[in-house]
Amino acid sequence: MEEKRLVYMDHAATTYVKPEVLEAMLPYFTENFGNPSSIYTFARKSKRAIEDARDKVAKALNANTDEIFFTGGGSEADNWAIKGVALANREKGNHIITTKIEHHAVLHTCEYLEKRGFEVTYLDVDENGVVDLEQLKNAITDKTILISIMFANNEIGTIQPIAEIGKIARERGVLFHTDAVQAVGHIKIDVKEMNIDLLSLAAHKFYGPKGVGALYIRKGVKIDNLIHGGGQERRRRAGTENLPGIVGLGKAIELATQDIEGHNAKLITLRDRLLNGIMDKIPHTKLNGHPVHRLPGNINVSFRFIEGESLLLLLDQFGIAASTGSACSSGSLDPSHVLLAIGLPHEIAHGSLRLSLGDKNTEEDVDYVLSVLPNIVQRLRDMSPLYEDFLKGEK
Amino acid sequence: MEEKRLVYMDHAATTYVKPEVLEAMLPYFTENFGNPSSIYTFARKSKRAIEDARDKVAKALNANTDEIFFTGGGSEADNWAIKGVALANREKGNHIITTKIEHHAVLHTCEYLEKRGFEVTYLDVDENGVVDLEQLKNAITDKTILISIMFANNEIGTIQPIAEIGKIARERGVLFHTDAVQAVGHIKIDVKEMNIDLLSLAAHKFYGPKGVGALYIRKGVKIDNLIHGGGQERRRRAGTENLPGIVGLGKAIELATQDIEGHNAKLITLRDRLLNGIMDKIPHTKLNGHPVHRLPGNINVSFRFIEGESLLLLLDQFGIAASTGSACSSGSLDPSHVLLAIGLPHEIAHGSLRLSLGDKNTEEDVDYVLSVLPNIVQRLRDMSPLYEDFLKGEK
Amino acid sequence: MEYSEKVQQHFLNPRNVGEIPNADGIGEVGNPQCGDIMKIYLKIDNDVITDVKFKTFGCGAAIASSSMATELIKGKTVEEAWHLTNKAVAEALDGLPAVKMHCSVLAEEAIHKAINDYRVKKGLEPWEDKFSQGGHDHHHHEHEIE
Ligand SMILES: Cc1ncc(COP(=O)(O)O)c(C=O)c1O
Ligand SMILES: Cc1ncc(COP(=O)(O)O)c(C=O)c1O
Ligand code: FES
Ligand code: FES
Repeated sequence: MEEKRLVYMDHAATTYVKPEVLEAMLPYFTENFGNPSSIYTFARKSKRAIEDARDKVAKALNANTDEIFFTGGGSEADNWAIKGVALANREKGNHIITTKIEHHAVLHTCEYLEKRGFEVTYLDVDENGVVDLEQLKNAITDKTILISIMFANNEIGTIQPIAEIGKIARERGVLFHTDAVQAVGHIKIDVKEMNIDLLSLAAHKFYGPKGVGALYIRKGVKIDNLIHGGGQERRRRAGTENLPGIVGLGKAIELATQDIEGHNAKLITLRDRLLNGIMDKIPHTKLNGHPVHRLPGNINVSFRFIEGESLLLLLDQFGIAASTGSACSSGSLDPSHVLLAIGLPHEIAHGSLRLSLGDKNTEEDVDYVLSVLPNIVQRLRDMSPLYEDFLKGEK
Repeated sequence: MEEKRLVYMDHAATTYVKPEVLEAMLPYFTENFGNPSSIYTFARKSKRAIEDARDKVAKALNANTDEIFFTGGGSEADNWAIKGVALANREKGNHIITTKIEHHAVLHTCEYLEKRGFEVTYLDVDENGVVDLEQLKNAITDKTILISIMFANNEIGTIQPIAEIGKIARERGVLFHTDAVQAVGHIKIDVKEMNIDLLSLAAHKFYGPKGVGALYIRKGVKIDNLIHGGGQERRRRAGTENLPGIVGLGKAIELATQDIEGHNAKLITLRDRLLNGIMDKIPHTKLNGHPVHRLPGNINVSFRFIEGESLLLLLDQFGIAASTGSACSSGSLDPSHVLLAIGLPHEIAHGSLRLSLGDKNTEEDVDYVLSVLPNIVQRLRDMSPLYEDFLKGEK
Repeated sequence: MEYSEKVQQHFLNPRNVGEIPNADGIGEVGNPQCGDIMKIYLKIDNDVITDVKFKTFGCGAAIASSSMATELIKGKTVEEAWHLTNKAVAEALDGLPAVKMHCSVLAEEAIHKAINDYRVKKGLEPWEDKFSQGGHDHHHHEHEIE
């Protein structure tokens, strides 16, 4: 059987590992496998490889090397940042501010803390998915110990005014965490300039391996450990280090940040070709997320009258891998909390499609999607009673 | 420069990844990299690979497949088991029983819980490192919600009477967690027969990759999440799955458990050759840990009058990679809590050496160590004021 | 934690290991409990240290510090030897890891003790040093073995 053409446009879900990244990792599985904590010469290569990766991460964020702590992924970093700061600063206050559009790694952590005596304010966002800085300022009380606002949204791609938020937080003496899992490697980040106190990242969103991430913790931030045990990561995060994973993260962040602008220019051209094509060819389509301040690879659109899961399944028939905020695709009752937060009615949210482009996507990929998608949408609309009603209404 | 001979005898710290394991992992970095949660065909391979690995782990432990949850390592599994059970069962009681010789991933987690209102009993062990079942029984109160006792000790290799402990725990209606990080792949384990409710494991101790582990949670056990967020691992452990890592864990556990006995027979022969050689050639040497009920690859001995770090450094000069319980090797004041718990005086604990053998070690390796170690010990003794005093005392 | 080349040299080839049978001053410090004992023997002629030997039970840094410290005071006057600081020993070794600085303190302490032993034997007042008040400074870290 012939392999079907694959057009992967779900890079926001996860990326492949770049060959250079894998190559950098390979020696650390079978050859230089020594435990970085061991004192013999053989293990020194492991130690150095980890410190080298740490340097690379620090450099990419303009942080100090000793402010970078490796974790088992983005979710662990988010959990650690939020629970760690909350529990360590409990005597100062019990109030946390976040937004309605955070990733579940932040939202569910906050909900968990609510059950343990913390109070959480979930800020609204406007129709483009941007937080209101005035609402943020007004939400801060003397009990507020943490503001956690994501750098860029995983679904709609909206980028927040992080530097402004950082400034507000710093002025008010509140710690500021940002979930930058979607942003790192895609947007220029400077933790010092942006007054960021804690920042989460995950390698598999920028062509590094899955199962490894990092938390930046500004020096002086009070934070409890999430994983207790051995003295790794300067006693902050226990567990034998994921040596090849960390090496891969280091290599990947280096590659991803060496020319973000040049790289994004290409990606944005490609994305806009796809987006414009979709808007031109498919009527009753709405772009979700901010029209300008959005992730370079992200497209999120809602097609009226249809449902996202069936759309994905048909796209899959044509080898196109994408994602939706429809409830049906996750077996849950409600569509994406992000789409609801930007004010989409349920039925529009259900018809959403996220196409997230990446490094290997080509103009041919884009044109292929544009040759397939309109027909698929039409096919589903032709099946849809909502569309039927709409057509009848139009007459 | 010629590469120095390397005799790696620190497999209890970490193992290399077996080539077959790495080979099984490789397709999941750059090719089948799809996010297991995605619904398109391309990602189905990822989902299947994870479920296949889960099957393998379940089979190795005689658990059900849906009782296995992947984690970012052994420490995370320990933290999750203990904090998760403690917090979820808080209304039943606040008492936890563990031992004085647990790994820090368990000990420090328990200490953390003590600060949060839990009470912890740290059971003694006898001079061989075995817990006293009577003391255990007497420690159980109606407030006891968890017993956490390691399967086999990482330093001295002692194996606990896990089936007896499981029986006691089950009879008294207390949940039983065992840190089996050192045992899995090396000792036969049957969670059903042994009445184990929760069990931690880490792939890098049985020739799998670092940064991935698992927690077995018997069906029906009440446990909070440690890492909140997405719905992965049946909503129990959030975070995009470490796909290649999990595949590697599955392959490694399959290989390690397919013929444990045959494999151990070889390892024990080798180990005993080394141990007997050491005892024959080096006077004033004590074996630490149980003489019989110990991990097949583990040797832990104390050489009187000398200190372990300097011993390791000299061994390193000869390309021998080993480990010590001396305080000096970590810059701490006290030597290993395990060696103190079995009753060693500080200065004897300081002179400890752990040699942990693995699959690639040969008779030549053993004979090489035996040709080098006695001279090194003698050299250090000749420098030691304690040895001087001892010799003077003998006259 | 990594040792400098100098530390490794002195650890692998320690100078002045041994005893001096009829030493003019002997100083032993540390305690086996802490995993470190250092013993210094001095031969002193005309207030000049003509020979020095050591025995040490301890880590690589302790052995290298003993070796370096004994080298540094050999041929010096007692007064000069008294003023050798642990920092000077560490510097001569191209530095020690932070957690190992206390091992060099041991050397300073042992030399002081040996010198005072010599002074007392000669009927002189022992000199006062910062160690007379309390024990040497240990770093409190936990032990780690994977
Ligand atoms: C008995 C025991 N428990 C827990 C751990 C922690 O595992 P990891 O370092 O993979 O997190 C280890 C090894 O380091 C161990 O030997
Ligand atoms: C914004 C955001 N935060 C957190 C995460 C969680 O990262 P991981 O799945 O690597 O744990 C993701 C991705 O899944 C994400 O997109
Ligand atoms: S229509 Fe089937 S899940 Fe929504
Ligand atoms: S003698 Fe123990 S750390 Fe140096």
